[in-house]
Amino acid sequence: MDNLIWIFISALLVNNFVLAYFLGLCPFLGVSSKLETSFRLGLATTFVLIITALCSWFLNTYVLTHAPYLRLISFIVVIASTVQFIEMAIKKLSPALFQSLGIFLPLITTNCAILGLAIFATNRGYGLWEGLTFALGAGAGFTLAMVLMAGMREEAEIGSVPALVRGTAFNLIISGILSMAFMGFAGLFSST
Amino acid sequence: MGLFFSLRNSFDHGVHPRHHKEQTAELPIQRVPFVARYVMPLGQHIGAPAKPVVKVGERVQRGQLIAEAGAFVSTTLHSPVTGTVRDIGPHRYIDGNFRPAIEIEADPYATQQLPPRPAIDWQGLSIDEFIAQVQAAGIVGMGGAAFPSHVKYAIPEGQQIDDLLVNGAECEPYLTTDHRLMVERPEAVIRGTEIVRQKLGAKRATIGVEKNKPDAIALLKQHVGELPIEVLGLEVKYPQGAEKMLIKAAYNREVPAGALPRDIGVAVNNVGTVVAIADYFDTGMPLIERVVTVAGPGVAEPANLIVPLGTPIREVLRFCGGLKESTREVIMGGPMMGTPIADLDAPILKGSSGILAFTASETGRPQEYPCIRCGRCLEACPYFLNPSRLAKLGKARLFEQMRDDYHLMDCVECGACTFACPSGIPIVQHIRTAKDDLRQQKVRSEKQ
Amino acid sequence: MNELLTAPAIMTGLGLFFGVILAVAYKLLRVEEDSRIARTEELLPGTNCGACGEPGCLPFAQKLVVGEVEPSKCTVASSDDIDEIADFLGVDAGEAEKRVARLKCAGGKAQAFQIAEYDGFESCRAAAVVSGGGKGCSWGCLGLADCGVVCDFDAIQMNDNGLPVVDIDKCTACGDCVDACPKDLFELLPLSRKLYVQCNTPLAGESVTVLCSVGCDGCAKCAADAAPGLIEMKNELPLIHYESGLPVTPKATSRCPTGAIQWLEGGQFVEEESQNESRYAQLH
Amino acid sequence: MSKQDPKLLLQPAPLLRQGMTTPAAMRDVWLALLPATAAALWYFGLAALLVLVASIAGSVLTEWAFTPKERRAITLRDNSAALTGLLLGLTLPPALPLWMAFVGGAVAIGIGKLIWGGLGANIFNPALVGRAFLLATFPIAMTSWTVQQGPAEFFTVHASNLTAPFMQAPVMDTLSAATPLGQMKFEQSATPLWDLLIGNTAGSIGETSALLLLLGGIYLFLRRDLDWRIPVGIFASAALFSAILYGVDAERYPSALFTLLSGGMLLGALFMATDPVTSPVTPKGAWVFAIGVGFLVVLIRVFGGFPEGMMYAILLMNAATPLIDRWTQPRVFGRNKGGSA
Amino acid sequence: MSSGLPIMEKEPSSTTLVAALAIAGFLSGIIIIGVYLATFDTIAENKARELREAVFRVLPNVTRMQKLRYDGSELVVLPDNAKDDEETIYGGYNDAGEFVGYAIVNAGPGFQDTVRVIYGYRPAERKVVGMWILESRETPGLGDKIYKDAAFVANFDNLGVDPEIVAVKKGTKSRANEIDAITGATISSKAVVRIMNEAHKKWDARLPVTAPALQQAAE
Amino acid sequence: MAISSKKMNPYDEMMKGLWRDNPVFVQVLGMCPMLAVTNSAINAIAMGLATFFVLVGSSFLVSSLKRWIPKQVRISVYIVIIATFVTVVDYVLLATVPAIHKELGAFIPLIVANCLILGRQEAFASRYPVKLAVMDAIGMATGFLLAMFALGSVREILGEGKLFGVSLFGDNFEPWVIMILPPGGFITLGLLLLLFNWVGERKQAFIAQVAEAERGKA
Ligand SMILES: Cc1cc2nc3c(=O)[nH]c(=O)nc-3n(C[C@H](O)[C@H](O)[C@H](O)COP(=O)(O)O)c2cc1C
Ligand SMILES: Cc1cc2nc3c(=O)[nH]c(=O)nc-3n(C[C@H](O)[C@H](O)[C@H](O)COP(=O)(O)O)c2cc1C
Ligand SMILES: Cc1cc2nc3c(=O)[nH]c(=O)nc-3n(C[C@H](O)[C@H](O)[C@H](O)COP(=O)(O)O)c2cc1C
Ligand SMILES: Cc1cc2nc3c(=O)[nH]c(=O)nc-3n(C[C@H](O)[C@H](O)[C@H](O)CO)c2cc1C
Ligand code: SF4
Ligand code: SF4
Ligand code: SF4
Ligand code: SF4
Ligand code: FES
Repeated sequence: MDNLIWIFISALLVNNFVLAYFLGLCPFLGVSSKLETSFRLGLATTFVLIITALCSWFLNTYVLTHAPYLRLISFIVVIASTVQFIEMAIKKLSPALFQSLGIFLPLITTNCAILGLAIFATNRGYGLWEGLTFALGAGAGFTLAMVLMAGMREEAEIGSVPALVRGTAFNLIISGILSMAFMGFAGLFSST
Repeated sequence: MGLFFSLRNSFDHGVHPRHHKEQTAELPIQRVPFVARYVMPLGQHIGAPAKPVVKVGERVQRGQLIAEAGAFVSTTLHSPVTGTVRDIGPHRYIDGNFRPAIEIEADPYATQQLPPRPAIDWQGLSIDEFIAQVQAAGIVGMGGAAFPSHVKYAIPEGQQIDDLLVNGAECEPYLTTDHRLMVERPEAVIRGTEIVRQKLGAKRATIGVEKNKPDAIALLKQHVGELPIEVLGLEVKYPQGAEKMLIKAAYNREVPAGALPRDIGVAVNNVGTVVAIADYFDTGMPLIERVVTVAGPGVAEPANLIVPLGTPIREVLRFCGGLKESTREVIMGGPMMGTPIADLDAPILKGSSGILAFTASETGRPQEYPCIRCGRCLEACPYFLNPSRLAKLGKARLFEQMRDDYHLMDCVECGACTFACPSGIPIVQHIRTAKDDLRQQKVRSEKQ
Repeated sequence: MNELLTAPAIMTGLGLFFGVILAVAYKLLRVEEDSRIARTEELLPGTNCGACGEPGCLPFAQKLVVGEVEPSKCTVASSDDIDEIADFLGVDAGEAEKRVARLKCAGGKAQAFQIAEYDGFESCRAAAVVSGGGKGCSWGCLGLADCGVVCDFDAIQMNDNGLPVVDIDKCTACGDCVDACPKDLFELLPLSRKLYVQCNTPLAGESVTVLCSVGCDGCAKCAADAAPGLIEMKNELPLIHYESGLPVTPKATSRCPTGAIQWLEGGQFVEEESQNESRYAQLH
Repeated sequence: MSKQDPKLLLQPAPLLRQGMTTPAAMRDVWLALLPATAAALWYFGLAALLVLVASIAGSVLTEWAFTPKERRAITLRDNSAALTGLLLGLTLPPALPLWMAFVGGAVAIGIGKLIWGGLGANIFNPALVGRAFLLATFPIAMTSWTVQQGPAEFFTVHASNLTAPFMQAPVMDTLSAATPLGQMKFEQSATPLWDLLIGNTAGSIGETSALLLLLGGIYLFLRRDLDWRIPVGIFASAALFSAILYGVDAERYPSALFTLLSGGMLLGALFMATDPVTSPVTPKGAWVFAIGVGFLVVLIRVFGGFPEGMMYAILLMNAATPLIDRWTQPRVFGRNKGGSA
Repeated sequence: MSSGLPIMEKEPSSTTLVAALAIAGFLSGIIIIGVYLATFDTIAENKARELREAVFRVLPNVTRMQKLRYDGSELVVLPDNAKDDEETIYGGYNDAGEFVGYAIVNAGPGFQDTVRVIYGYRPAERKVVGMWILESRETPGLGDKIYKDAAFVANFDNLGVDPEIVAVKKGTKSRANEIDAITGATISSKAVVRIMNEAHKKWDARLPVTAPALQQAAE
Repeated sequence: MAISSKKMNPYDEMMKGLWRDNPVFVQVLGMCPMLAVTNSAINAIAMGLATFFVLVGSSFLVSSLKRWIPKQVRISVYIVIIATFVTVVDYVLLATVPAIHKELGAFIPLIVANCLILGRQEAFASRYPVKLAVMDAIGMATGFLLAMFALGSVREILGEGKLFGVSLFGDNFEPWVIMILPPGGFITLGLLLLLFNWVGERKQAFIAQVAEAERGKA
């Protein structure tokens, strides 16, 4: 249990996927301009991360013991196909859900947070529950970072950021400051 | 909480500007002599403009009807002088724009006496007749907004006025018109209050006066006698006179946003308004003159004056010894909400409570710094809006967001936020600009 | 040797498995939508990188089709691709004739009289709500550049005379300046309408000339000089009936005492002399 | 028309102003910090003064260099850049190489303020951005604390202060000391409260004297320059959280009073969390912000890797400020909480 | 793309799609297995060397090793290429094939992220005889001293485990079971100690004083 | 498919990736490896080269095979192709330079997810002839490599006082630890981008100036 809590806190705060591991930066930098969208992207990402944890546990346990060299390619194919299937299903079954979360799915499958989760979980030898906790923590951490970032960007958007700085340079620098602030969580619950 | 409020007699937030009333508070009201030319804009009240009933060249008597109400929410105009109609066409209004107006050249030989008329027996009037009389008298709210008073008295079916609140707060600095009226004509204030109270069927009336006018409070209390009228001293705080704040202070009730006082059973009138009503029913004089405070550091001889409507501001100032050399700005109304005047030839209107002249030392535009989000404006705003945000969005021209997310339209433009802002940000002006833009967009989209 | 077989076997298996699932899903679960969206998505890079600020290429395509975003927001597509998308989507925009924003006022600092001095922040609308901003003519341009600020195409520049000059090459007739101007001074007109009245005041005669040296005083000489019926005086201003089909010539400008009516070759307020020159050249 | 009139000015109402100005508010903060700064010089001598000067110089020069010429006069006159430098300096160790203090000041203004668009536009507290940068960049120098040498040795300057730019500071074992929080965290030993109160401890230049900091805070409160909700909320939530932990295990966890008086708590809560620019404008938001800071400080101090959490707590809540502001709009007069009439 | 494809070109049949994917999968499988087999030996060798080096580093005088696994009651010897798991440790033997000590691997949270530690343990003396860090993301210049600072690593060369290992402030080490923590990286130091203590608690009772004899000669 | 009939010059296609359409500075793609493995110049170059290989290889393959890949499954097929290349790189690096492989860690497999690679397949390789596709890939990959190298060397120089492991400032240099840490990555790239923008703006201003001067002469 302790272990699960640490995995969760670590992925959420200490080793935040975006701010400490540099995973999922494309959507983090690209789609964090609006709060609403960011939050929904965060939720959708958490969902895909959980699917990923399930898929990769399944592959690790039943397939890759026989062919470890297929790890990368099978992760990709399986995760991408599963998510694509879910995307189609949502689109058909619930257009409303598709508009609010489903449209993010292609964006998410192409980002490295997903594959990163699968690879980290495998490297660390996480079991099913650990993997799911890791996915949940990473997803929550991604959402947290997205939402904070979107709040700041919306504020700066109507502010007086100099034209030269506006855009990616600015987003990177404020991500840097945010990442610096998150350093405060270093060592959380791992000391004493 | 409730007890606390009733002890304090005030509302939450607000600011405490110096009231600067000492210049004119003790000066009795004087009459200004008649001048050569008068301009009566057809739309000097809220609602539809009045429709002229006279022609160019026609001779008119003082007090004669010259324009009739253009609609129910509109009122009549009467000639302030005996003379000749010279022009009906665009004339410069105090807001700098040209508006249709009737120009009357005074007859220098006329006596300018009002034809005597018998007092009207108001007690015998039905409410509808009363409303018609008030409209015929051209009476509008004298508290600044110039809202036709008869409209206020037309209470819709199913509603009932329980309380009449007479607004003697006069919270704007410098102005002393209401103060002088209450001191010099307390009996008229009480009589006007009683007329309106009885006609509206209100159970009680309250006259709210800021505590910095103790003489007025004492005199009114003397004159109340047995009548169900309460004279209430209020905390000295701006904008105590804004009607929703006054209701909060007097009765600790909130008028819902977008609703009117009558929706919670209250009617609010300025003391000048009730005096105008008393005068009309006593002497038959329609609204052709009003009390104006002329003050401010730029005026040679500050005074409280009775001025015929339509008198050019220039003439009023001349009567007060003219403007000092150092004058930089003249405004109509109080220094917190008044309108800067671009052209001194613009006329005194039904809603003009003051003409104030300021010199460079008051009008120096403060150095503007960026908003440091200190929150002083939030703590000043009596409406609990977020002026800091409104100004920021205004600067970014995000007017819709101001309206939809930050209740732009609830702002009464009292100026408390701007007064409090240490960064000298013209918050109210951003708000007015936004409202103006949205208004114009709406007009445009309706046109299409 | 065993391994030599497992790998291709597993991979083929996976390929088959998901190929079948997706193919079946594709048949069963497909949803019809605007075919232009799919076509637009085709033209996009399909990176789904989010750099455009949308959650992927499909949502971006959806917004493109309804015109909420511009193709150039996509950082990945080459400029050719972007042109192509613009072409594809532009098919039904169908602009027949170029229109530009025209200003109904020529009363700059040098021509129009100021009666008071506005002292607030730089914005026409802000000035307009402070007693009209102090300009004598309350219909004229305040010169504080709200129109220039809102123009996304950088097409409006204030000249030394305090009037906005529209760069007719950059102007896309988007109408933002029309919405922004508190005095309603801009109108979007075809470039071919060369006879133009640069004034907005409903005053007439001396009331105008004391306020502004180039205002229309409502003398109606232009109407007299033009083909009968082409110009009608309305609200003390000439109204030009282009739709009447009557011949429009520079002659209408010849006797205007103030120059309020102009023959525009290109932009407004381009160097004053050259415009007058061309006016005279046309006349003689 | 009246061409002969003096041309009247049209300045929109209100014409009257409170009289408080933004530069004056900044000046008040300078005044409020004066006693604590003086005490710091008393305790740490000339070295502290030099560090303060270096960080102020870094701030002011950066502000000057990157502001367009036409706005320079105004931006520098509003006193805020120098204030940022001072506040940053007050959070640095007295023996820090001066060049690092200078870099800190430059980063504080450059990244903490100017890229956002200058005064009022930044979301993170610039002084703390500068400090967080320094701590992450030069962690060893930034955590080398010295014992107080007292006024007798006022003119002592540490060798490390004078390190050449980009060079390593010499290790100074003789003077080195642990801060009360360091001792608490790693040795579970609490410094006597009286010492904390008068500032007789190791620590950053300006954080040691609790009493004088409180005095400055009270001055700011009386001048209405700070939002009282923020320090009160921080103290209350930090004290509560810490008291609960203390109740659980008094051996391991510090008492509430120790939490309030030690480290950057007072300097942070009174002067940095209250930075109006980077804290919520709404009154309710101020409470949320303050409670968040109080909670995070104790969390980081007690369960995290760093002995001191004030800086990170404030920076983290700064990041959340736009969201807090948005979700804590005041109830508009005549409307219910949801905003409808 | 997922759906709503333009109905402009004729659609290939589902079988084509499936076939294309299957073929791609098949070909890629072949390529991958080819590369895998071609590099297999080198990689395996690299890995083994790395592990061997680590074990030799923490167990002085050891030149040979073998994998051991606790099967619930006793240690059994595993072949070298067996998969490691949590119950695996390594036995170290000297030239003569005599048992020297165990090398134990354990991981746990450090300052920033998981730290993986390997240490050598001699049950006979109840002493740790060496420590090395296999994996960590501790801060460069601070936390990374747990393996870059020779003095710190040397702490573990002859370290008592009873009652447990304790990290004390630098320079105050006085007992056999104490180590000097790194100044500025107390947390990482303590993390290493905690990870070792945890491992020791788990393994203490399981480890016989002499391990199973060396079975195959490691070269 | 949108195959523009305009004549395209392979050399231009290559050059545009270096500056005008630089994948990092302009297109903002592949940010994760860009930041994650640039804490030293050598890692940055290794990652850049790995990406180079994968990008060029898969562009070649995709462009050559484009006629046989049904559109509906093209993404899946591209992914399979890319993943195959990545796996190859992964194993080769592991076998030849295990130390660097360990440093780059999980980020080698993550090349698959680098939007830059799939993006080039979709946007370019699948539409243009092999020669152009390869040149484009070379240009883009070089642009990426250069950006990686720029960031990696700045971070290594300030963060460790070294370049390619060679000490530059002597022993007494105080390393800027933050440069190696995540915040340093973000901030440095942000500042580099700022510099890039600034240079771009300068260039524009200069061009405008020259044009102005010429117009003045004419
Ligand atoms: C900010 C503000 C301040 C006001 N101050 C006063 C005041 O001091 N005295 C007053 O009679 N009316 C004041 N008014 C107008 C009142 O709200 C209200 O319109 C008036 O008292 C109604 O009476 P009337 O219709 O008879 O004028 C103020 C309005 C606003 C918005
Ligand atoms: C690691 C990874 C990277 C991917 N990168 C991309 C990409 O850059 N662009 C893309 O369109 N699809 C990419 N995909 C595939 C998408 O996740 C998704 O399956 C695909 O966009 C669906 O497109 P379709 O509807 O055309 O099949 C990637 C998938 C994975 C697992
Ligand atoms: C940027 C930064 C990185 C740090 N990294 C580590 C680390 O990796 N390991 C560690 O034990 N302490 C690290 N610390 C220091 C801890 O926060 C803490 O101050 C230290 O462990 C206290 O040890 P001391 O009492 O020996 O000074 C770091 C500090 C900073 C500012
Ligand atoms: C009460 C108060 C507290 C302040 N605290 C800080 C602070 O902690 N750090 C800082 O850089 N500036 C501080 N300032 C100055 C100013 O707000 C700061 O430079 C802005 O954040 C820059 O935009 C403070 C100002 C006031 C009035
Ligand atoms: S002007 Fe509007 S926003 Fe400002 S204090 Fe008054 S009501 Fe509030
Ligand atoms: S009072 Fe002025 S500086 Fe303070 S928050 Fe309001 S607008 Fe900003
Ligand atoms: S045209 Fe209108 S918006 Fe433009 S400067 Fe003139 S008044 Fe302002
Ligand atoms: S008179 Fe005509 S041209 Fe002159 S300012 Fe007015 S609108 Fe403009
Ligand atoms: S490289 Fe695009 S999300 Fe990581």
